Amino acid sequence: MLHIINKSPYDRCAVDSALATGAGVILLIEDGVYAAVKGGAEEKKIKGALGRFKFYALIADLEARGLGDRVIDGITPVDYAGFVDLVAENKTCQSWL
Amino acid sequence: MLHIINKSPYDRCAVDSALATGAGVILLIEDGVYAAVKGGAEEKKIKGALGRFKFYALIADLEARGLGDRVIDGITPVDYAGFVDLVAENKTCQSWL
Amino acid sequence: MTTKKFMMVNRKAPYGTIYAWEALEVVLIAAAFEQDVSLAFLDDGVYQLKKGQQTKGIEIKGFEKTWGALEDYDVTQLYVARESLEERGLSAEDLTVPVEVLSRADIGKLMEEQDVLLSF
Amino acid sequence: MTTKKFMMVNRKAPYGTIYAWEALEVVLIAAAFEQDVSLAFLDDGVYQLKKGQQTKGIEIKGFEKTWGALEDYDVTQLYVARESLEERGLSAEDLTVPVEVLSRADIGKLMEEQDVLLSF
Amino acid sequence: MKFSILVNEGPYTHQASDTAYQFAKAVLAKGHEIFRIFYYHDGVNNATRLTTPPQDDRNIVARWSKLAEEHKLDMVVCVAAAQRRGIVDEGEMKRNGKDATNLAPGFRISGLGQLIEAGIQSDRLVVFGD
Amino acid sequence: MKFSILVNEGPYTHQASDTAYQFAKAVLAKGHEIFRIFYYHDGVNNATRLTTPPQDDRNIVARWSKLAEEHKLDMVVCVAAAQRRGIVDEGEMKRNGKDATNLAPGFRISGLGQLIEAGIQSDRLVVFGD
Repeated sequence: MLHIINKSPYDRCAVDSALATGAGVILLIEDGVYAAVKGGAEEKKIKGALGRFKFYALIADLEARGLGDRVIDGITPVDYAGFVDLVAENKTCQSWL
Repeated sequence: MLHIINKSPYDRCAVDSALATGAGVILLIEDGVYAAVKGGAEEKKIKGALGRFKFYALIADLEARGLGDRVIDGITPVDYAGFVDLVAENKTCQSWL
Repeated sequence: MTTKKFMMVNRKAPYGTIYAWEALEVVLIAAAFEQDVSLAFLDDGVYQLKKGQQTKGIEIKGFEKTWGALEDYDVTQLYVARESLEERGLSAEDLTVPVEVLSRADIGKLMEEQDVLLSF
Repeated sequence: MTTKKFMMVNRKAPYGTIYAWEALEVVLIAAAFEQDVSLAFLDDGVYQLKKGQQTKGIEIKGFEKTWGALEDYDVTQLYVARESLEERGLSAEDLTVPVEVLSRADIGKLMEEQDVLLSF
Repeated sequence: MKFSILVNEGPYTHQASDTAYQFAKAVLAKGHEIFRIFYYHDGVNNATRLTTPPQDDRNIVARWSKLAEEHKLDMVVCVAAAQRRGIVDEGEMKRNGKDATNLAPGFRISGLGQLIEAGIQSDRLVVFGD
Repeated sequence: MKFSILVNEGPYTHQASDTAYQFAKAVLAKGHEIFRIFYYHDGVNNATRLTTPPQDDRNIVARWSKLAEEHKLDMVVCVAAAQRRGIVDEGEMKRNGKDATNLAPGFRISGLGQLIEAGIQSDRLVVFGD
């Protein structure tokens, strides 16, 4: 299933909650893209989950926040069309609001 | 100064941010009252800060959440009138939204 | 009518925001549409079920009793995350209705089986 | 007119919510009222100052340039929490304007000296 | 594929409404169908025609209305959520004794059952909120 | 002592508006003065007279209006925030070419300067939000 996360991992527990479900596909959008960024305290956790989860991050949101060039290796940037494809490819989606 | 916190310590970093300022008076309101409750993982942190901060929690919010009888020793329950007094007694107040 | 598996994923504390209450309104309607409705309580959402809510002081309409009425609507699948309860110093006895306490991983598996996930 | 010490405490990331932008509107008005205005950036608020914001893709008006204009309004006291920067893998060079990087405790002391704290 | 979209936050304050709009456009551009867009919680505030955003910013309400017109979208505002927040059409105005309406073109007010129906009828239901 | 209050969230969705109201009542009950209540961000949505909350729940807008009338409070809605969110009085209706108003009794629409003035003139300014 697809997990959509729109919350910063530095302020909210949404990323932790999604990871705790076990495995799947994660799309980071809005303030959730801060979880996709290199160099921060959350990087280790995300890298550790790359085996269990396939990670994507919305390009428009990364660029808006000045972070388009700092994405962790192994996380795939996608545009809104890619967002639609991810929803179509996965039977269900959970938005971790 | 008075720190007003209305966020659950289990979801948000507001309590940590207020504690990091050093010392003062903390009033827990709304979902912030979950920080005033015994038995949870956040209790130790709050107890450890009782020396540097004087803690209050809004009674109406504790009761609404079914927690009026579980307040950590050393945290003083106050009503809305007590809230007004705390604001009046402290020169400034910061709401950790 | 087609029956689908709807799960409402409740992750927010009650009263601080309206999401918990408006989610409950969705549950009641989904039940009226005779859907296969289940509820998952994760993170601060577990506080929604805490016994003894007295909202007179905040002058907001309380909804603790509505949980008890869910059975009349044949909504009986209530799942609560064990880790979320424990982190908050709560146990199933603190909750106002009988629930099934599951690990977050098991709730994750249940989520996989749903047709529709509504999150609040 | 009376001059008071106003500090705007910015703790939220830009664009995900409007608070950062509407806070900036308050800063500009406070400066127009010739108040002693300072800004503190804590937690996700430090992201507001990140260089290189390109908001065309989300179709929301960007405001990175407005930070640079603050100097024209004599708003020069910008304090950023060191711990918040470091936790996010950022340094002062990543920010779009010169700031003073202080510990959270030192920002706490500055907060004590204010007349009015506006938090966003 | 048939999509429905749930919008849980109002315009401008949270990005949820912006992302939902970009997502809806991308769904249509991909040749998928949108069965319904449902506005709940503060999401009902997307449906007021009384906004006047700054001229250099996007007009969130107007672009929803335009998208609905261009693609014949069914955009439904939850009546209970709308009553709490003051979103009113002609029928609601009369029923509740109000003296004005503010519903924008392209939106209609109806019950929560429309959300459940969207869940039943659509292949995918995507939630945008805070 | 002279208090001012800043309300940053709309009615019902967040408790901020409820707490601000209870706080305001307690300030007045203590014999303090309220210089101004300022509504910013989604807080401007407290000022719509078009809400019809359920009969067994509190009427947030009506009780603000009543409090203002009883205590001659100055309740100010930020004009820029109101324009983004569709809160309109007669003047705004004409200025922006709208066809309806929705401002509730006891509120007035004005600029952000009124918030700064409240900060200057009051002994305490307390912020309620999310």
